Amino acid sequence: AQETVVAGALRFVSNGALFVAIEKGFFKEEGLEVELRFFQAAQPIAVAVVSGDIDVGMTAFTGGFYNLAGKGGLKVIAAQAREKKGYEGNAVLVSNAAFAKGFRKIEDFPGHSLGITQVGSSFHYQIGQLARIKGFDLKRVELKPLQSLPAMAAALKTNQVDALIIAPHIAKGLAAAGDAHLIGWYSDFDEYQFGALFTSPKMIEARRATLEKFVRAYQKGAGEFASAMLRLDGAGKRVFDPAAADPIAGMIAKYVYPSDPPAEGTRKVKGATFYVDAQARLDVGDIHGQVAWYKSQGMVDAAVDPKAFIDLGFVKGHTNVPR
Amino acid sequence: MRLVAERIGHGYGALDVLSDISFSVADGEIVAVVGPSGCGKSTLLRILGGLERPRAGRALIEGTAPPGSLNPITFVFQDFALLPWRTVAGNVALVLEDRPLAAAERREMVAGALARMGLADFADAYPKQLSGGMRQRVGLARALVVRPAVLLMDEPLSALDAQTRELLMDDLTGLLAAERFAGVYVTHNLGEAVRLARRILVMSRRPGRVRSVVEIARPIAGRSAGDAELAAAAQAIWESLREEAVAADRELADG
Amino acid sequence: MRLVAERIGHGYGALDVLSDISFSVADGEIVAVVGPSGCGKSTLLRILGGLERPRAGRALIEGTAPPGSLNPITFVFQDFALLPWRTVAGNVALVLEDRPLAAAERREMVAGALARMGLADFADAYPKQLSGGMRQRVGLARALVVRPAVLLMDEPLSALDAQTRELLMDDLTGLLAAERFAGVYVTHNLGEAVRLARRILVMSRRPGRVRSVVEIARPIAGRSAGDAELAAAAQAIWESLREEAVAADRELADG
Amino acid sequence: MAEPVPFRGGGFQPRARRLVAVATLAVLVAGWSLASRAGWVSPIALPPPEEVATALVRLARSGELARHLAASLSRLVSGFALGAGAGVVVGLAIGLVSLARSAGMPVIAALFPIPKIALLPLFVVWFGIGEASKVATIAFGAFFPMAVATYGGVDGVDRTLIRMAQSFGLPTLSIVRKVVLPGALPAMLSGTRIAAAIAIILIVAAEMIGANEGIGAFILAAGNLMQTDQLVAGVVVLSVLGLTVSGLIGAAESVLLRWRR
Amino acid sequence: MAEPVPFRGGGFQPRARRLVAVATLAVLVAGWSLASRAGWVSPIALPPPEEVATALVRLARSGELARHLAASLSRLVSGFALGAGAGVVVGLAIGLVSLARSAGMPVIAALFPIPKIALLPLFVVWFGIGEASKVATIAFGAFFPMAVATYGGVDGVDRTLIRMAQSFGLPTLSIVRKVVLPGALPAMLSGTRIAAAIAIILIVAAEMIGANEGIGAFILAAGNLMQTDQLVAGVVVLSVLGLTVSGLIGAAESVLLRWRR
Ligand SMILES: Nc1ncnc2c1ncn2[C@@H]1O[C@H](COP(=O)(O)OP(=O)(O)OP(=O)(O)O)[C@@H](O)[C@H]1O
Ligand SMILES: Nc1ncnc2c1ncn2[C@@H]1O[C@H](COP(=O)(O)OP(=O)(O)OP(=O)(O)O)[C@@H](O)[C@H]1O
Ligand SMILES: [Mg+2]
Ligand SMILES: [Mg+2]
Repeated sequence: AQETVVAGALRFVSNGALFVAIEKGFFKEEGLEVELRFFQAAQPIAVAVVSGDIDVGMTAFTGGFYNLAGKGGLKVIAAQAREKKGYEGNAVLVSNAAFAKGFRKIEDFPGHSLGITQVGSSFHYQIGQLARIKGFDLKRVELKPLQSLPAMAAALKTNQVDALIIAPHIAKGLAAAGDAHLIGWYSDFDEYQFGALFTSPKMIEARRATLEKFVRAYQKGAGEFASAMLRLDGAGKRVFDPAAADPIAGMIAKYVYPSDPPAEGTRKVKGATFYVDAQARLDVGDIHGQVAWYKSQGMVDAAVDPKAFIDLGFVKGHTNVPR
Repeated sequence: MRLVAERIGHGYGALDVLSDISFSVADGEIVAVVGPSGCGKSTLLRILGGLERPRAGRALIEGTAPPGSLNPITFVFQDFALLPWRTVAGNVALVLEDRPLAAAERREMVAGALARMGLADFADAYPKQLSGGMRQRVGLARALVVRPAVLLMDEPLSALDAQTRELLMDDLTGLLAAERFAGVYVTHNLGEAVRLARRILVMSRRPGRVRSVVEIARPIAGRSAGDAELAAAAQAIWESLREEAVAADRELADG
Repeated sequence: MRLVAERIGHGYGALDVLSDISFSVADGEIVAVVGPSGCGKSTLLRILGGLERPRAGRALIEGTAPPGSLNPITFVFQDFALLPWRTVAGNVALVLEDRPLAAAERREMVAGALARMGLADFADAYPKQLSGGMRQRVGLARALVVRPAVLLMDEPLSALDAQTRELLMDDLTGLLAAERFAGVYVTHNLGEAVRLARRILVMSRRPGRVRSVVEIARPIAGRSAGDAELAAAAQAIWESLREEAVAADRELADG
Repeated sequence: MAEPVPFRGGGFQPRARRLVAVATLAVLVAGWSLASRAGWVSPIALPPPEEVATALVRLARSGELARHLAASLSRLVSGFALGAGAGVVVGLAIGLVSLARSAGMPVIAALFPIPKIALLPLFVVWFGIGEASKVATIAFGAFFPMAVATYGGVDGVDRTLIRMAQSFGLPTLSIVRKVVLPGALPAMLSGTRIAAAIAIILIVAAEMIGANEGIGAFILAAGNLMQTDQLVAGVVVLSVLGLTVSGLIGAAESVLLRWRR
Repeated sequence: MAEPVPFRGGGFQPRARRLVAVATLAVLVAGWSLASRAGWVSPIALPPPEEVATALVRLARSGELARHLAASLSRLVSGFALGAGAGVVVGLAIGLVSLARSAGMPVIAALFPIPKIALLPLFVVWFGIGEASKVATIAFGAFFPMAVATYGGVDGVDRTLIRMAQSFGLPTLSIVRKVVLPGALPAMLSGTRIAAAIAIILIVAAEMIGANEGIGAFILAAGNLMQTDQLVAGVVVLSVLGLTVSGLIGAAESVLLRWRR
């Protein structure tokens, strides 16, 4: 009989590797039945893993995630998407009004406002890194928590915030419509392990073999995703070979844009693609860096130790592992 | 000044309450109105005082109000109708505040009315601190302060206990004898009616009509609580009312 | 069975309410208690009925309750104390429901009590539909249905208008004369006291003491409303009480 | 020489006329529609009523409305039953027992003013992301007003009625059942009114966590997507739900409290 | 042969003893602490009280508490003043004028049951993401209970007092000022109590959008970061704020309503 694994995720393209693995039947090959649970927000996925409502989850890292993990409730076992030089990821958008007044580059952030979803979100982290890299004081950027991506887009369009750091497909849409100006990609300045596949310590203890099968299948999905969606041309610019990319994008579209016609969904998926490591390896050093930054901001408790909540045993060859 | 009821009739919705009531109250005369529960006594009084418009007939003032009267037709209420958030003095002052009077004159009038009702020591007390008897004395002081010509009194003593009622009755007879107010005195208590009134209007059950009018010639000042002649008059009225009172008592309110 | 008050004293906090009250109520005897407002009459009655524990002294039952009496000491309340959500029959049945009686017997007892108070037609009416007089008749029916030996009545007529009071007084004298209940009858109304009681306990102001006891030897059945001898007795009590009543009236509640 | 007594009564008895009420609502909707059509109000700020109506009709036709309503109602009913039931029990204890009163009142006073949305993250940890946390949110909201109304009602029961029952030797349990409970019923019913209103208000908060179905989830999704026509349609559904529940409680009152006025 | 009359009174007068109240709270906190230390309650589910206390102290020491409180209080005060003020005016109109009653009652009945969180997206469109939308959210929440309490209070003013004033020839304006308003004051004050409670509850919702400062924003951030100690600390602050405001209104009542019991 098939063994069931309950997995929680958002309907985001960044979880594409998981969706591809399901569609391609990689889990079935391992003898697993994956039961997908879709969520509206990232935080509850982590909580659901802690409480045992689901077996594994996939989301972006946040301050809240690290705090939960630090209390011993979570184990990170494989990678989700990442920001990688040369690949589109989150973009920095500036409102028309702010742009007109001279907000043209990252260095101009001080004295302006930035819309984010929530305190401690990945957008919060990314502005922190930009401030560190460009050497300005984060306190001089006024952060406006707006709870949802559409609210952020609406606030930028109406000039109620000066800037956003936001997912590529939304950014390109706003810029193309003339509602805002795109002034740079985050990946131009920094690399960043965006999120992870994680489970609970109890799960590892009780069903380690099952998890190993799950990760194996997931890695296959990541490989398919990477080879089809992340091809670069000679100039280092990403190109989509329709023959390879369209079937994979179509599979993902079924999950991410279920109410759109397939062709439209496929197009949207391609516009929203993030970099995913082909073997789902984590940039472990970056995670340590993230936790350190959150700690420095007082958003993550001092006792949280990344070593304790990353299990390096499921995927071989994680990069950048600190001694 | 005479107060005249001219063929007054009234009702609420389909309910006929008063029918064809005519009588008049002459200067200095007290008319008592008695009748079974719900026969429209209070309604009649409200119509006489201009608080309600009758369906038929009208209430008239004949002659002019005496000079200096601020409110010729003045009510005294069964439940006292004092503002609980005002002191005794404040309650009496209330009815002068919108009159063109100097502050000093107003103060003097209030103090005078309180003194007359034996309330001088209670000027700053709140109603809740007073006994029922004292509260009604405040109601009387408030009525006196506007120098009325006709007092309309709706069971002014019925909310008091028997002993207090006795005490206030003495005050009231003294007052009415001394001041020569005219008055309409509604009551269930035939003893009160025969002690205060020159004429007693006996009403029938609803729709209330005038069943009979009993005259008592003796001056009020000479009447006393234990008077046998008055007791006989009250007894006679009671005999005539009794059956209707029984019927009123056994009436079911719908609901 | 005799009900005996033995040197009863009581108070609330620092307020002394009753002091050293002794008297007894013999079989079939009605004792009236009169006194100025707030002198502790209601408190005394509650102590006699076992609803309050006195600070000093005690209330005693001498002898045994008559056989068949379900509730030897039974109250009749000033404000009737009817459950508004029960019909007339339901209110009377209430006090039998927790007794070991057959349903049929209970129904019969209720019907009998209602019939005796002239309430047979009103069994299914709610209290709000009744006049005050009828409500107190329900209160009396409820008291009768438990076959009491002693009735404790706290101003049972004072919430009624004068005419209804007159009607109920007739019912009550009839009842007490026919059934030979013993009773303690608290009232402000001296007229009621002299018509009903064999002995009248006159109390002083708070803290209430027994000032005097007035005996009226004539049988209740023979007394009537216009009786001159009774009126004189009432008048005498009134003279003795008057000053205290005035003082009670002029008392300020603190607050 | 005779003049009528001057009339000085009347007034201070405003009457609500049904016709004016209907007319007012009609005028408001018409004005809203006009303002939208004339372009005074942008469709983002407030969609025209026709669009809201269209959205509602579409919602009803597609069966989505029924699905969302069913999900929300099942949460409402179970959450309300749990919370209000517990509220009645605790309220009765506080109203009758000194120890419960001393212990319960301060706890209720301290917990009542806490906004339930603030506790959502904890609710998720305590009750998970399934139905339990949603039901618990609603139950928590309904509990406090019900408990407060119940002990208020018990406090308000006429003590002479209780003394009367005692004077006839009724056992304590009978007094509670036959005197205290019916006497507290009016206050408990108005507590029910408030508790139900709060439960409906909390539907949106409860469905913030992991709900795909339900009127609250629908409104939140519409708000996130700035689909204001659907948002307002959802709000209209909640308003109608509120009016319906309040009407039902009114009907229950007029049956259960027949004996009053 | 003489036996005492059996005692059958007493009871049904539970008293709240302050000592038991304090003891209850102490026992609850001690039990909570014990459960945390014994590991029965995971720190994710509920942080131990010591940690909450530490978080509170740190918050107070760093001046953050003052900053957040100041931000929230200014929103609370202005939102409450606007909403409650408008509520009193509308309530008076409904209580006194037939036309206002006919028009106002159905509108209030239809809008009252709408959860304010559901309207947040619209408020943001109408009032932006600055202070205006937060103040408006609170004002909207305070308006309805105040309006309902005010017209309820006006309806409840003893009509014989009004007829008395008329019978002495007082002008209408004087009657409103000297009879109706003081008579409605008790109901208006209990409306104030409810409106203030709702305003405090709405702080969290109001500060969901675009707020960096404020107790609500602080609680939301703590929830996002799963810093449950800070979350509970923020909730404690709101609870204390609620108790304080309720105490202040109680004090105002005992001054303004001296004339009552
Ligand atoms: N505003 C009103 N609306 C409808 N019915 C009324 C109104 N006022 C009085 N009634 C009815 O009119 C009848 C007469 O009432 P009214 O108060 O005048 O009687 P009354 O003789 O004063 O009675 P009582 O002796 O009990 O004081 C009663 O049946 C009463 O229910
Ligand atoms: N439960 C109580 N707690 C405190 N004080 C009380 C209580 N019951 C009565 N009193 C006070 O005790 C005194 C006597 O009250 P009680 O009701 O016995 O007097 P009463 O003679 O029946 O008065 P009335 O003639 O007005 O009915 C009053 O001053 C009253 O305020
Ligand atoms: Mg009347
Ligand atoms: Mg008494």
